[in-house]
Amino acid sequence: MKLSIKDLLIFTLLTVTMELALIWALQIAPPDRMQGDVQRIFYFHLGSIWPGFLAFFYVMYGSARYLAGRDLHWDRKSLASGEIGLVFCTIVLTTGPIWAKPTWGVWWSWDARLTSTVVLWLIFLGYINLRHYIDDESKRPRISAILGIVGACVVPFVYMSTRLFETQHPKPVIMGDEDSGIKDPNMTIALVLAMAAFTLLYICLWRIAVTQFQARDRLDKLKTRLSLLEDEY
Amino acid sequence: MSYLVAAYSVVWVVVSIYIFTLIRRNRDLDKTVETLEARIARLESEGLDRTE
Amino acid sequence: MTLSIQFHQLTKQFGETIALWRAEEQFHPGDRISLLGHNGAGKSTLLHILATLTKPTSGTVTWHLDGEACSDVRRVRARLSFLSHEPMLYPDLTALENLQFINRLYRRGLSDSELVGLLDQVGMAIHKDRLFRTCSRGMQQRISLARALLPEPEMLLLDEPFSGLDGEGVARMKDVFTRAHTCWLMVTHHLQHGYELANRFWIMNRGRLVHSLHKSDLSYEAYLKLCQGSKMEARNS
Amino acid sequence: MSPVVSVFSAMLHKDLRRELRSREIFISSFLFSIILLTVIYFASTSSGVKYELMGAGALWLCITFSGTIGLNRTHQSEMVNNCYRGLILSPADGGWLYLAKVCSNWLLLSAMEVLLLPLIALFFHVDLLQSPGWLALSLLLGTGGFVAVGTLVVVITANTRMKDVLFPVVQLPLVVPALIAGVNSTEVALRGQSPWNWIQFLLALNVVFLSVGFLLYEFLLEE
Repeated sequence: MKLSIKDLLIFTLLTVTMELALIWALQIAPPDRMQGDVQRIFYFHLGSIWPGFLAFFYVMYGSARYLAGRDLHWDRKSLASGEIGLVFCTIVLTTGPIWAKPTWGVWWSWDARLTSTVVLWLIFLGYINLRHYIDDESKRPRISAILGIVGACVVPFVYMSTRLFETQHPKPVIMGDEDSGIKDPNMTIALVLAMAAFTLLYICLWRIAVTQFQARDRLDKLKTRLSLLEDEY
Repeated sequence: MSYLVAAYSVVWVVVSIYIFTLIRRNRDLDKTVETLEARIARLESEGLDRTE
Repeated sequence: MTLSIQFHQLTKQFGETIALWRAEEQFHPGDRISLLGHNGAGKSTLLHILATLTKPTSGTVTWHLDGEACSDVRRVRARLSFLSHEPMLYPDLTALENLQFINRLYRRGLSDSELVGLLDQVGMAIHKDRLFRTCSRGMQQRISLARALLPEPEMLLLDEPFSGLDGEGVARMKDVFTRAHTCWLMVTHHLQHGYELANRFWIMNRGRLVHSLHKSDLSYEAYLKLCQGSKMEARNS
Repeated sequence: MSPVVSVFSAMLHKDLRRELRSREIFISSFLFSIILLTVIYFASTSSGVKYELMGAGALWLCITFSGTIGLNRTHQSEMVNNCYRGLILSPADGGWLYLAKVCSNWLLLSAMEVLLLPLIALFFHVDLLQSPGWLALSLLLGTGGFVAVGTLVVVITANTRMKDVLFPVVQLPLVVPALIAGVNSTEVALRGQSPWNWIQFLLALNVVFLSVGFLLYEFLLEE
């Protein structure tokens, strides 16, 4: 896979922001008054939710573009974006309980954000898996594009419904909610850096996955042309 | 403190799992390239016998 | 209203297998074409593409209504009828109820008596209030023929219509197909009917439209030899 | 407007006539719900959850599962004799076919709910007439949201290999917002207050998914 300059640029930018985010999150940002150092998990827990959103809305955009122009390229892009969105969702779902245990004393609490991330995770697991069960290759992009759009449309409603549910049934006493403690400027910088680092990671992984899908498509084309040639002989 | 380390390592584990799937796909691509090359080689040898 | 179809470099691929490869032909009003070829030659694929059921991987199909090209697929579908061994009718409804549904779906506005008249044409008027699933195979095929004739299509697309029919059923089918100014494209394995009813022949072999001939310049023996030819190649591929 | 209305009424008429004649979907969903209610009772007593308060949750659990079964059955009966291909080949506009199918599924599910409500009142000692207007509204809108997504997804998974298994797996996460809103608005309605915020949410949900379905159904009408 020849690396174009753009890839190199993004890659260096990624490593730089990753380093900065790590330094900021671990050293510079002050520990939270109530939860101590454990609160630092929060930086990239929230940091990785943002690219997850980005990924799922890109799936909608890519699927809509595919349905409009029937260009396979768009289908590959939304598939790659869906996969990486799933990766970030898994990160949120795994770091969430690790962070909830010390702060709320329980591995899992049906907190609005965690529940909606679970639903998100299931929706896009369904989107990715549906493809393996569609036998007819010409139908596969069209069908999963429709599921991609519907899935992405559900996302805002999932978040709204869990938040509406939470405002109506206020949680029993929680030790410190994540907004506890005044937002020290360093904290916000660490958060923004973490978000930027994860978004760049998303872009980097996405570009690799898309180029890989395209390579596979080119190979398939070669295969059919070859089988045509073999028919001639 | 150990939770912090655990959380960070989990992030890298998840990301590396995805990177491994990418690498595995790359290996599949290389395999198909090899099969294609084999088929082309066979075709060329077949073509040569015919033209001789 | 006349309907003609033109397709250019029509290709359909299912993954690596090529079902249809760069087919190029025209269908003019008044044509009665038999589409022949070995199993898996791509006959049904071509039929499905022309029936607006599936989109080709590449190449173009243009339908001409009264001469001018029509891109609105719905207007084309109103002028086409598809008949295959799957009757496309609801088992829990009676024959008449099924036709009433199709009548309103195609907005033909026929009265019940006209629908019964249509059933009578295929000899099924007496069974009009019988649940579709209780009808025999031959009766179902005839009711689905009535369904195909209901929208008075310009063109019938037939996918092995004679399969599973008794003598009388075949006779009914044949007199509908040979009725004045009905034109159709029929996929069939029944070489004898294929030759007898059609005035043009398309012969396919391994996804390619290899022969396109008129009945005038093709005797029955030559026709049989050609069909045998395409069948031979199928066996050793 | 008349061509569209005739297609819409043709589809609706056909679906309802088919269902009234075979009644298979209705019976299977209704009986399934009764069994579900008894299981819920045993689950709640052993777990010490206050049984009477679970009325709304139980009702919606029955609606979800019998709805999923019903949707799967209605689409499969459409695939018999390949009637779905008949719909593809008809000159009818895809969006209106979608709305007709949503409407018929919605009527079937609502009819089933009407039968289920007295059972819920009986089992959970719930007074249905506290605020019947809000209750009816929340049930109807919630079923609308559920069916709008379900009718689209059942066609999506119909193209796959293990469609019976895949349909619930793909559909249920997509209907979670409709279910959360449905359960909560029913619960508030059963208590007699007015669940206005949930009703607004459900309205928005219905509008969005009916229009998304209306636009996307075209692309499913292909073989």
